Amino acid sequence: MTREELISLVATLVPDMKPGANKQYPEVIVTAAQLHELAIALKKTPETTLDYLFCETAVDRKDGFHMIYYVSSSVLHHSLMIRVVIPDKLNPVIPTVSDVWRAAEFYEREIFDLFGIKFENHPNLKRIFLDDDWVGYPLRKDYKDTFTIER
Amino acid sequence: MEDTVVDIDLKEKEEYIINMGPQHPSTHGVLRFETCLQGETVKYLIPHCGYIHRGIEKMSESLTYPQLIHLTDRMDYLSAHINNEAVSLCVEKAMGVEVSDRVKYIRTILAELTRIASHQLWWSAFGMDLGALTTFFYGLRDREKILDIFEESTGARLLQSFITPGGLMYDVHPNFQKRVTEFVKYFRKKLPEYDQLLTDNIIFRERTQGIGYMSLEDAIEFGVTGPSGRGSGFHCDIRKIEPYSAYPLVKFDEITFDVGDTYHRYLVRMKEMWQSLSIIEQLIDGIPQGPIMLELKAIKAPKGEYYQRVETARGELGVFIVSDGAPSPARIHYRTPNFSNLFIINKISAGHKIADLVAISGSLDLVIPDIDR
Amino acid sequence: MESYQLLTLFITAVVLVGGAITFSYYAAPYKPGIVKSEPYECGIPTEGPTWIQFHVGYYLFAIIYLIFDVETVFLYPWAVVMKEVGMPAFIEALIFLTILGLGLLYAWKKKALIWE
Amino acid sequence: MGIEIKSMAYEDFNDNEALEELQKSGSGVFMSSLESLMNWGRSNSVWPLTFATSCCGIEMMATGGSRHDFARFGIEVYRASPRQADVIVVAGTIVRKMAPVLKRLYDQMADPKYVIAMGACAVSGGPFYYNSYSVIRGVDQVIPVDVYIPGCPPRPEALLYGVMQLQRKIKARSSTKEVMPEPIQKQKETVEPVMPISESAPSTQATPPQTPAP
Repeated sequence: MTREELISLVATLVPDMKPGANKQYPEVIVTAAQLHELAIALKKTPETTLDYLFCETAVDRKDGFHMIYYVSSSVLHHSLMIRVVIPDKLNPVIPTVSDVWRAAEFYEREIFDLFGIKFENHPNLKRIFLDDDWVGYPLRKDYKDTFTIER
Repeated sequence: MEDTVVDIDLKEKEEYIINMGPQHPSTHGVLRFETCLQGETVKYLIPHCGYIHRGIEKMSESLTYPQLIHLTDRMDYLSAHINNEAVSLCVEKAMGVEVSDRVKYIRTILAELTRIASHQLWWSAFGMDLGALTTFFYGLRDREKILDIFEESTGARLLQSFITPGGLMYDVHPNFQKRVTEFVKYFRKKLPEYDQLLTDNIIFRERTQGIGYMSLEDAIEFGVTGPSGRGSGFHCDIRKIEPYSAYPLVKFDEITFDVGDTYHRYLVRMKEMWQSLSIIEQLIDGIPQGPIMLELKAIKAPKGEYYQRVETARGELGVFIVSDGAPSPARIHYRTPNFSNLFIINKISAGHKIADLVAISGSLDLVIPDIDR
Repeated sequence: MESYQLLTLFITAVVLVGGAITFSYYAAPYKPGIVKSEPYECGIPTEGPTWIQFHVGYYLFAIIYLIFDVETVFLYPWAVVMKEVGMPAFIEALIFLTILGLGLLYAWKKKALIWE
Repeated sequence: MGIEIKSMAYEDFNDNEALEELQKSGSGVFMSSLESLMNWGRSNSVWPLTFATSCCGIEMMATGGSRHDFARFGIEVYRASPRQADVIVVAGTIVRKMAPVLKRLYDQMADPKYVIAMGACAVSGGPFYYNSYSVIRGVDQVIPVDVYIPGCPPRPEALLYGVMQLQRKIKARSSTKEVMPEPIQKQKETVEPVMPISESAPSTQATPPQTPAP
């Protein structure tokens, strides 16, 4: 499916979605509440079958955490980028998509480990890289510790 | 009346937890498998990583774009050129510039040479995992030939930092073309030796066939790409899906098998070496002349988000750059192949013996600093 | 003359082995430590007790293998002298083998060879 | 392929004066011929532990390969367990989560034991010295190091030269009588940053969590 068809199809699923500005992949911006059933719908509808989540990451912007999902179809070879903005930086929470794409379980553990974003009903939300008693979330812009030597 | 042996040992059936810990010959680095064993069979397995987490993504936020390549080739050090090529392509895509054909040819030849060198080292380590020490000497003997070519052109054997955003650090050595053709001719005679030594070896087949079955759905669900995913029929070769550099100009086929056991993940890599040799042969004689570095005032990515997918020796590497127009990225995320290839190991090795677990983790070809970044 | 050779052989064996052990006992630097005496498990403190009961099948397989391994060791010297001794040696070997065969049958019947 | 390793006579090897004085001035006790015989034996069969965390491990494997053969210098085989290893070649970056594991491995090695810090990451944190929140800047903060090998990754010949230096160091001191040097615990109170950071107090060096001394 081409870029416009994908965006229009998502528009039918999620009425108040806003198309994004990404030139490379068709981008859709949705809210955290609509994320989960959009994910299920995208995977189930035969025209899209977006069954391969190849990248899920978070970005610490001024207006909040941007959760970015890159999904692609292993059969039809088209991709889609979903963006969710979490304005609340003190206690960021977003529903998990690990039941839709199993790979998300570990991407989300890494995001929780380095950003501190909590994922609702995630099977095993623990730190994946750092020690469990580590204080703070390193990839946040306001992360400070005495161990790092800045240059 | 006669209590058979099987009834006596009801009490001894409980499991115990053994750490195939950070310092273990078969985890190829500092990765800890917390395996719950019952007797010799693995009940379940929890991989713990983070023993080599150096915080490269946080460091990259304070480095300029040309400095990034010195960290990316230390992530997956066995596909150093391909990692640097990924960052360079992403920055060039951000700046909207295009490198000359000469650079594209040289980048693709170096990438395929790196893929062969990486598969050679994987092959020697995989043989040693299963107890065959000879593969170590065969594999490293031929790999030294490639390292000599890298050293002559780029100055370093393993981590070259040669491909930079905007082109190449400097031009290749004058007899680069002669030595690469020499190597290809030499290696075409040596590769059948690898097959005689391991592929047709009945003990090796007994140890790897039917072990660690990974279904196609699992491969897609867990995002297992590269030779490990293609062993189960997952068509994920980025050189075919989103061709970059000189890949549109060459003809090669994507090796996939639908069986999905350890032996077929092994076969994918062996056949990929032949494909890499033919790619190099198609390119090596036609390297065009041209500038090797673009004249750019400053390497700065304009404001926006960019994503570049590249096929490394282990799978799909994605570089995601968020830039505010500053010389250093506001955020950079590396979608590394090993991170996704690792976590399926629990699903495919449950129920196997612990010796099979060593074969399965060897067939996944994990490089641990690529997992932890 | 015969006994002297045996005696010297025996003495040099004892001297060599004893000397090696005592020399290394005195020459090696001995620094015990708490962590050094703990079991080694890839650099991680072990979880739970390390002296745990294994499945009994391992022990049975090992013992049965040992019996027939020692049996073959006995057959080697027998094979060397069998030609000079002739028929009586052959019959003795048969008796020896049948006794051990009975042992195998007993283990088989007791299902010691079945891996659960 | 045109790269020969130039051989070096043993005599003109004394570019490292410190070791020479240590040998001439004697390590406080007359090194009996039995002592030097044992040191000769120990130095020529130093078995390393298979301990490689990142890229330097690949160069260590290449050194073990058939071209830059380690076994010519007595490093016959890589032992998998610290019980049977003499030297621990720290090849790669050590991060804060790995430091207690390395300390435990070092403690569980049988004496006499030696440490080679291979690569810039093990020597001083290497490319990850600045801006990394988890890399230990130098292995000598965790375990006492005998030989430092710079390079990122060091060439196999550099590793061989480092091993030769270790062998000379073993021969120069008697390891039975003298107590092994305690680890150089660099309790760095303040780290003098190369460039003064804007705010006044320089960042104190939080040493990694130490396992309790035995």
